[in-house]
Amino acid sequence: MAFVDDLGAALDKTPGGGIILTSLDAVMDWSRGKSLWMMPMGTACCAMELIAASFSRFDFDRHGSIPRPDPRHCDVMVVAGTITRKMAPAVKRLYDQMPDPKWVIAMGNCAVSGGIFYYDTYSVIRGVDEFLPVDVYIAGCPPRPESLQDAILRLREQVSTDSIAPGKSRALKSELPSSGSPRKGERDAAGGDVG
Amino acid sequence: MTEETIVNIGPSHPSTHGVCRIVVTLDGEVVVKAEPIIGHLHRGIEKMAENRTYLQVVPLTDRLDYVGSMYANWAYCRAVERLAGIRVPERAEYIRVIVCELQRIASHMMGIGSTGADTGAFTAFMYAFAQRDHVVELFEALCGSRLTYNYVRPGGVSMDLPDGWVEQVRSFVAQHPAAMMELDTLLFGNVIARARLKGVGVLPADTAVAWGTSGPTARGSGVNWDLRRDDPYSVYPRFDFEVPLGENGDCYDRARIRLWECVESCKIIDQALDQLEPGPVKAEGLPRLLAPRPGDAYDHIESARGSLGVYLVSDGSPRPYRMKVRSPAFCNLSVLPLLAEGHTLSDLVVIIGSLDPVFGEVDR
Amino acid sequence: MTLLWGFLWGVAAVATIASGAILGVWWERKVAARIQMRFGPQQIGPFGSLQMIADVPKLLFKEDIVPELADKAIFKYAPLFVFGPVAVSMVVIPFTAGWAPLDTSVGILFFLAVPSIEVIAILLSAWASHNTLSTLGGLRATAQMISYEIPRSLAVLSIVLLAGSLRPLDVVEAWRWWWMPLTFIAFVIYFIASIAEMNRGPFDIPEAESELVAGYFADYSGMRWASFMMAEYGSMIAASLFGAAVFFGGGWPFGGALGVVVLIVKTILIMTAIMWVKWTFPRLRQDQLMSLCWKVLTPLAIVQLVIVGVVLPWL
Amino acid sequence: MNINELREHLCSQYPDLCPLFSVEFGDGVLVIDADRLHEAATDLRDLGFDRLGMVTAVDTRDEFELVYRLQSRQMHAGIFVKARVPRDEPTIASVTDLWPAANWQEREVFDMFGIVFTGHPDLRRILLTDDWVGYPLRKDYQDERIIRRPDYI
Repeated sequence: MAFVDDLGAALDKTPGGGIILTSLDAVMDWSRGKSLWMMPMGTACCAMELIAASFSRFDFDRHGSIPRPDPRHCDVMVVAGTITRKMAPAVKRLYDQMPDPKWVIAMGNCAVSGGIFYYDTYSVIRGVDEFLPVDVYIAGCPPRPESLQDAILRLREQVSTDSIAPGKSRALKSELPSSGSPRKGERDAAGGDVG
Repeated sequence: MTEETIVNIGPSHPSTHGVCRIVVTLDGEVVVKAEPIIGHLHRGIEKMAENRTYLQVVPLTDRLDYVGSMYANWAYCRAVERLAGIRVPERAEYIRVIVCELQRIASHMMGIGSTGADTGAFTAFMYAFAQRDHVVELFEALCGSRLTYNYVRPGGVSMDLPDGWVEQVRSFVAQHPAAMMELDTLLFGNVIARARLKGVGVLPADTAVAWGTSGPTARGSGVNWDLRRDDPYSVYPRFDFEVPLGENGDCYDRARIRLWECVESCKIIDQALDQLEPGPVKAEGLPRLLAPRPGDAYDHIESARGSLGVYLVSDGSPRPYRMKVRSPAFCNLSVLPLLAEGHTLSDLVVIIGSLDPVFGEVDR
Repeated sequence: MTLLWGFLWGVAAVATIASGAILGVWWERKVAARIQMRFGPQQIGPFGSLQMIADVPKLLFKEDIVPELADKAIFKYAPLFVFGPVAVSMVVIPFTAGWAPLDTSVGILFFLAVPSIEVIAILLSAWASHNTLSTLGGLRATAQMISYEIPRSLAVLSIVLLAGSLRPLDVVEAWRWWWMPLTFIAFVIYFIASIAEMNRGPFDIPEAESELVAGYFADYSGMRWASFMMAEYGSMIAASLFGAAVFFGGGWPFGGALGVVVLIVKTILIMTAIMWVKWTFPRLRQDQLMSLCWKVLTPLAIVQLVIVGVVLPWL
Repeated sequence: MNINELREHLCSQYPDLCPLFSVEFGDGVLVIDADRLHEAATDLRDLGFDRLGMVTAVDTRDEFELVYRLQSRQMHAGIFVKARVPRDEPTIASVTDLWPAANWQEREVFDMFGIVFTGHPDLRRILLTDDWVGYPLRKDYQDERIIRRPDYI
């Protein structure tokens, strides 16, 4: 990412660089949005729906989104399933192995908040956002493949506002609505819910 | 003999079917030692059950074996029914048999498909999964969920069959054996697949028994043991079906038996639909809050992976004092080090796939 | 002047392979989807044919990861040497009767020999990654690619015997339709051995997705990884072109520009067959792969040579 | 084989195990002293219980009760074997040498309850991480990471 980062910063300072930057951003955001390759981090039940999503019936290849087993080739990590304390270091490590720019989709209640395993358990991490920056949350236990499809399209919308210049973000096309489940802070404020 | 290499497979690896780490010691490409390290999905369901009422535990059992949720539901409900002395209406028993046999098809499609994927025949996986999608849609019509059904409840099932469901099941069962024949030709008829699966990971029958394996893993070795026939429960004695057995106990037999079991399941579903009579689907006079008398009970059923048992201890309160799930996948996976020894890394992957572990159930 | 021409041909070859690879990936995704009862890419361009237009810039702008423990210089430049030989080997292909980019009297030998340099680059990249799975993949690839050279060359040799020349243009010129049944075994061997040479399914054991995750390029990201993919598709295109030229008479029955079109159609048919095989067959194991090469394909190729040798005096 | 036949069969073969036999919820149960467990298990295996279905433990707050579920393919019967070990020093003989199936299951019991199986070839934690403190399924297990569920009932 170093090269692109430097390029962004340099263009930003050049007179007239803003125009180049904007067109470059447009090309990059378009290509990134249309080719979101998934790192299937399926640990539990949601993994079945994650598999179903890229198979005959739902076929995510239509959106240019294919699952790749190797983190080095992926853009978006789909955390599908419960993350336990034993598993968390591996998930973090896989996330670190992915090249920038990268995004995370928390699929299912377990990855969002711990879900049904929120109470009484000693080994479950309550939400993957405790150690990963999550971009899109999908509620459901497990969510339908269509929800994952929706999440990919939402993520595409979110990617379309990125800029390579540090600290800049292009104007939001539309304010992203919350994707079904309240964010971590809101949930805690609301007093917690059980899956 | 070359210098030994240690290769770490997992915990997130395309072939481990979930989250299992296998530390493999390799001599060149040959596995000297394979040690599975499990527990990456250990969520403490047994501990959680101690702080929930008997009814609230049912959704937890869904998440045990997420490829075949109905089985854990049923095994748990049988244990509760035994503990609380509940008599289940006959229609509910038939519905349970029908949904569990459909679940067996769904689960085996995953098992056979992943055998295909492990050997590199990804298309076979797709074909198997298409069949699974049909079953999942039937279940969705039945109880509104694609994976975690929460359908079998203590005393019966949560609701009666929806209109037209029986016909949908009949049409599914009618086309399924033909689809299985197609899959058989596609995967097991292929000369490369035969070469990859035959003679790999041979599990002798006496080892299979001693290590506590069950289900297709044991039957692939020729162990003639199926709880549906040998320790009959529910209405299974009324059905006429065969238990397919393997001869060599290799990956080929283990994987192919699943295919024949699907065909047998279709037979059972057909008979069950014929015998299905109208009636209540839930036991009469069931209290809202079950509080069985103190004691312990164990019951087991034949799940897609083997004998799935639930052991419940009650202290008279509305919550289980202790719940233990005897998970077939856990026992089946424990033979992996024996099977993998002496085979290559490529075979190791196939052997894991042929044991068909589901880590929700292995780790609980 | 020669240098300039060489440079231009190089650019043209790279551009051909790059665009061919882009279309090839799309075609593969469509063929695979068709076989697997899916649709495949749909959204960008007609039938999703411009899907790779989105994928390539994305990969270009991806972070270029060089692992801490990797041998950095080798790790960075090995992908170039994977891609280079494939591009170079394409210059000797007779695109139509009487015209090849580079007309040389040992063209067939050149085509068979140059892509083999790729194996060194693969081994280097695998070793430089400092990753056990990569190293295993690299070693598997080396064994496989070196072994399959032999049946592949022997299969082409029967055509050379019939044509009496190593010059590709002579082969195309001398080609007669009844060579097809006569060298059918040779073509099958060439087809199988070429798939093995390009590490594609059912011979994709060096990059076996379910065993080694991605094999020798497991640690490459972004454009460096893309160059491995380009090399794979490049060698698929090169092998299909060469196979169409020497086993199916190039542009036969037409010459000139129409001949090029005919050659491309034949090439696409061979490529589709390669994809068909990949998406239908399971993967072989290492030892089975070797015994297929040495116990089946090599003797068969020799038998084919003998058949051609027996027939030759009567022609 | 029903439960009465099983009792007769057991009493005829091993009369010393006979008084320990009882029936609970339709299942045969043998309650055995912890130090005699291995001996009794050997007898039961010789009787024809060739499958060890389950090994688990229950924390009764005073002691640990170990529960073994045995099954016989020839007799088509199952039986429970129960043994009690004290909480302060929970030790019992391993049955891994009789049924290898006990290997992982005893590791799991060790992991969850801290019961030590003497003679086990490889007694390590299996489900939890190696550096885990405490034994979660004990009733007095304390962990600040557990959030207790509010009592709705």
